[in-house]
Amino acid sequence: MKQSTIIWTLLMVFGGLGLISVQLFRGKGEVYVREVPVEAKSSSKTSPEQTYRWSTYQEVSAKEKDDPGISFSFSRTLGLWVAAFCTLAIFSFLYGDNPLYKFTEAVFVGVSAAYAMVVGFWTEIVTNLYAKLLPELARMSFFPDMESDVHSDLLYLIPLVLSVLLLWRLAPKGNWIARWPLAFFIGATAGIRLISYLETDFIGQLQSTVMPFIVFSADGSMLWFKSLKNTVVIVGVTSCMVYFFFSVEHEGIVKYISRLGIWFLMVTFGASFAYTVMGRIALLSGRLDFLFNEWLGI
Amino acid sequence: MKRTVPLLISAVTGFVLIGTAFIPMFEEWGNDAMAWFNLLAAFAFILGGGNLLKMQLQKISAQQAGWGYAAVTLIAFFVTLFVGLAKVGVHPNAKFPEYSWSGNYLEEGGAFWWFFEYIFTPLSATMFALLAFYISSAAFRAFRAKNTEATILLIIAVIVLLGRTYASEWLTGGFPNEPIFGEGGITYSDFKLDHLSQIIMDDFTTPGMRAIKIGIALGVASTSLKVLLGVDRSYLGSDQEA
Amino acid sequence: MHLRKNVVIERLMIPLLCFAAGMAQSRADEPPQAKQLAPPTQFRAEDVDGDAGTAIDLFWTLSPDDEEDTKPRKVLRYVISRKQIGGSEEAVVLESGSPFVFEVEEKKPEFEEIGEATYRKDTFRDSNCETGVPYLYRIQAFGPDNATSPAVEIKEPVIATLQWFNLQRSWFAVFVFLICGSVIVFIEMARQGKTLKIRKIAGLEAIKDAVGRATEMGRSCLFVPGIQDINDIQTVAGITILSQVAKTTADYRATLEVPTSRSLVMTTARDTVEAAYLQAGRPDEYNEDDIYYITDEQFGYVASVTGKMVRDKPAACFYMGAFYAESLILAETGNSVGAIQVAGTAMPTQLPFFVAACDFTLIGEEFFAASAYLSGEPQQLGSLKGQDFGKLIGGILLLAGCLIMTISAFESRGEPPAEDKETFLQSAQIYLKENILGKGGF
Amino acid sequence: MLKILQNLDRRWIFLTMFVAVSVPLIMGTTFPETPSDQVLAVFDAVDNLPDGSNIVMALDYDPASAGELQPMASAFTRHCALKKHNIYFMTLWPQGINMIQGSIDILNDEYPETYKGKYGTKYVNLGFRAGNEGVIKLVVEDLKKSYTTDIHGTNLDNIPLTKNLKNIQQVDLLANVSAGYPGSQEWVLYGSSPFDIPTVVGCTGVQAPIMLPYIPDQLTGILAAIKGAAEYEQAIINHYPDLAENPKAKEGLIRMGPQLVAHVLLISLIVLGNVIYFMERRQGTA
Repeated sequence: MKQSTIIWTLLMVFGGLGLISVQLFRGKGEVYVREVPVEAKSSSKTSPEQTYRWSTYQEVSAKEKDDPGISFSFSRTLGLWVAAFCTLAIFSFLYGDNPLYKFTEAVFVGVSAAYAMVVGFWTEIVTNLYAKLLPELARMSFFPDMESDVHSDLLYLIPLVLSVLLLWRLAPKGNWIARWPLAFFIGATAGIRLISYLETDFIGQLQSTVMPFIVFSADGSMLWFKSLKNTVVIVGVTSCMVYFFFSVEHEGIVKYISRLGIWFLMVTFGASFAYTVMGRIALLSGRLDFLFNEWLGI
Repeated sequence: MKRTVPLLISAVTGFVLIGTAFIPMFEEWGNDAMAWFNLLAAFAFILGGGNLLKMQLQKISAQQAGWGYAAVTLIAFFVTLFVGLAKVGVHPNAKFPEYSWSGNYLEEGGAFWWFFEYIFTPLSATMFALLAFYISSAAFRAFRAKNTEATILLIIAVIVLLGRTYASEWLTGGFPNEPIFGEGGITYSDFKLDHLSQIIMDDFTTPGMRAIKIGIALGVASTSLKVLLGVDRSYLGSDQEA
Repeated sequence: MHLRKNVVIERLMIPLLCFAAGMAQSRADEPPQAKQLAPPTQFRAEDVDGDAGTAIDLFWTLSPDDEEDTKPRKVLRYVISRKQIGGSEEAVVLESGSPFVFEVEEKKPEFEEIGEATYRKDTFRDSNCETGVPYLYRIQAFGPDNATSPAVEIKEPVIATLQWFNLQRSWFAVFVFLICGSVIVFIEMARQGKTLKIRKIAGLEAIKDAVGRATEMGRSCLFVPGIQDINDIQTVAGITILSQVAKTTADYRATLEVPTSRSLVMTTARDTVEAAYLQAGRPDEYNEDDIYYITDEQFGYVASVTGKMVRDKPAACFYMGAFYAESLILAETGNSVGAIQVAGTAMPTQLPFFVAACDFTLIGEEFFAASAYLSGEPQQLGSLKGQDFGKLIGGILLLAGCLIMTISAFESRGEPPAEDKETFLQSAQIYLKENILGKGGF
Repeated sequence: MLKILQNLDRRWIFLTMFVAVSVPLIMGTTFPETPSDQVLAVFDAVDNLPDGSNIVMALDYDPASAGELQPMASAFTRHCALKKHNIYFMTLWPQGINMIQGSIDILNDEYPETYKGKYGTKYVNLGFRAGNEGVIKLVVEDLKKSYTTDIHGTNLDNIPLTKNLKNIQQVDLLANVSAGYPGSQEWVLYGSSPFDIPTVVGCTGVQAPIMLPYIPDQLTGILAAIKGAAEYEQAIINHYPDLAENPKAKEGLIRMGPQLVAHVLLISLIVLGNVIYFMERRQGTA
């Protein structure tokens, strides 16, 4: 009980310090923007000349806040604080499950699902289906600069039908029909994967491994280091392949070769382990960098 | 009907696509199939969203524990969906200002952009950053040198972890660049931690990864074949006509 | 910013170019005048092999003015134009969308710009050709301030032809045929009742021991089938192993819990476990509620599973399927509650964590093999044999190739590389690398 | 003592980890890096191209892995900008759109004379397409089948850079920054390997061991994890010393400080954990 109190206190102190420092270094935790006016002329030739005006905003560093044309952005400042809140709320899970974490997690699930849907809608369904099937309507609504001689590609009715069948799964009845597009999906991936994996991972890896055990330099002397390297790679690949060979029992010489193979695999895993660890720490320092620099401005 | 047709569809699609890899004339077919495939993938997002909706609504209506959080999820979902689909706060394409829908849905300053930048980004990044903490705890409690294999793994991991930082310079920076014996080319500096970790990556990791890849490639090929031939039909589920 | 000098003495000036470049800058305020560049030479075109007759490759030798390190550059780019030649047949265009209107193009074919290559490049692929149409190509070098070279044309028109089979991939086709063929043959053999022998897989014993220990301690077993849906092949393999685990728990009368991350996986797992209990003769001990769906969301799922682990302290944990970042969290928590852990996955990035933190791990292909082994279906074993056959071919090719290369290295050691004479071994080695394993075709 | 360590609350370990990362981050310590051969291969691949070459920059990552990959993407962008290359941005990750925007901001803010207002002639943003490796298969063979418009909805035939681009086999280099699937491996499988497109990748530490076997035949060079990013930044700074003034160009270098302390902490934890483990075993058997 005692140590948890200490951790809690530390966290509180840290949070408190953060807020104080925000107060001390005015302008931190606030976002400033430069207004960039946009003036757009109507593109159509038939309608009378008309000009549309609006402004976009560019984020600038807090140093420039007193320059002309720079203003305080409420929405972005709020955003920065929301982001900081989300970060801290997720970190709070390290102390233990709590309502704050549960709340942010719930928000995360909702936002990410909607995000994926929105992106898929605009980039695929609108751009590659709607615009292909109904180019006239698409030009009038979303893509005014589409060329006018594009005709609707009726071939795209097929994926539309398949997609509708896929969505049938949500229906209470007859959702076995969703298996048809799924079968198309799975068949296509199976076919493409079979070819690409065999080409790149099977043939490709064999090709890069075929090399001489012993390497000579131009003047005919043997290059020990290079030869050793080559031999290690060839022996490594072969012994690992023996380990993965299931038709023979691991007895006699096979036992030793496969043992060597598993050691090679362990070295591989050790290195990959280290790289993963590095990656995770980099992510953490990225987040803390956000908290300290962008939000608190320490 | 419920099982034969899907089997037929997948077999035909798969074998046709295998064939087109070798026939330049029909390479376009594969491309067409891929373009459709992309569309199906986009529709699958809707499927995922629908599933989510169903689950959360069930939770709320049953007043299960934590149904309030389910409501939060739903609200977050619908608000994001609305601002994204309605392009809230997005300006039209500057070349065609009279088309009010022609803008980019993720335009900087738009509402959807705000959700992305200030909610989605920090949440997903922090989720992964948590793993750094779990690794530290696992390092203390779980990564044990139980047997030869685990010992090799941990030793290599330590070498690479040190070799990929400035620690290698501190610990082994003094190793001279002199050959150990003869003209063989192996020098003391090859045992500097950063060189050592590079050698491990180049010469020892490569064969291991290659063998794993060769194995997985064959595994994928034979599994794909099983699917296409209908030997493996688990993807069809076993709920009907088992 | 460019050099101005007489065309006649241009060639003589080349050695002085670098020096002159610096001098010329000081005179940059003089009015610019277009000047002639030396044209690229040996311009030729070739139909691309193994395509659908839509591409033509162009090759040329760089203009003598296009030099490696000259600054400022005299040649900036090569502009390539194309002309279609032929009778009126090609000029008939069928208007798509209106099948009854034919429109005859009256336009006389002229050179049209089709693309450009930057300096120091000597190839270009025109992939917008029509099959069977003869084309003429023209190339021209462009420099700064509108400096151009005389245009060079190819002499003979070139035609892009359609190949019915991509010959570059013919050896690859042989491999695909061999590997797929062997898988099919072995599956067929298994169907006809031929017994196929597969070696023992070590991790499988560990499963039994773990369940046994859980029974002794009176605690439950936990099975995690990964976080992917049922269409992922690893999930399928995991479910097959689950069936075996369930049989063992039924035998030992231990409790088995299966939390899943996908609803479809839950349905499948329920069917599988129920069938296993039935087979073990204890259908009454099967409890459907022990197999339940949590959430699709990765971290939500993990948080819930680890929470359960901390509370229930299972004596044995099995992780069999497709895992991502959560592998570490699961293995760490399992370790902290003192469970025996057996894992199996083909995710290369997650294997290290399982190997380091679990008592036993089925690695990559081993995981699939274990599931085939346990499924008891002869067809599954057949496909495994097919894979072994693939590995055998691969291994033989690999070792043979390495040996040939080694011997040929010995043979030609110390000799200066002969340009035109290849020894038998050298050509064998090149054939192996470039044709059999490469894109050379037969 | 052993008892305490055995039952140590893991929150203490979390706390040490937090301190180990945050203190060097706040201090801003950097260490000199020496670019390795692999990183130099990447540097050369970009640097040896003639100025104004065409480069596809495929940024396949999301904010979750930006901590590790953003320095690489920024370094690629800066290096290309210094060489005045034409850049085609694209992504296979929905969230990648904003990652691309980050790079475009660098182009506009730091290299205005080359890029500002030159959308379509010096750089183009193709945006995102769903479909994973399917998109790669399409863009390497027929770009316009997958991308009919750029991110602003402008038809590709109306953009100078893409007008004559049939597919991305025609570009001079493919630079990919990737956090997983779909990413580097798919670009190699479906792009660089079958069509011999020169490719360099920057990837997370997790992917690095998977990508290494593709070097040098299917892949020109690789930046692995934050260390790769730091070395690449150093390589660029070595060649273009002006960049040393820009603190943003040293993002990766600054991140190496926390990395060092955290690695040392982890190693000590592993060692300590194992010491306890062996002591327990001895007690158990004795």
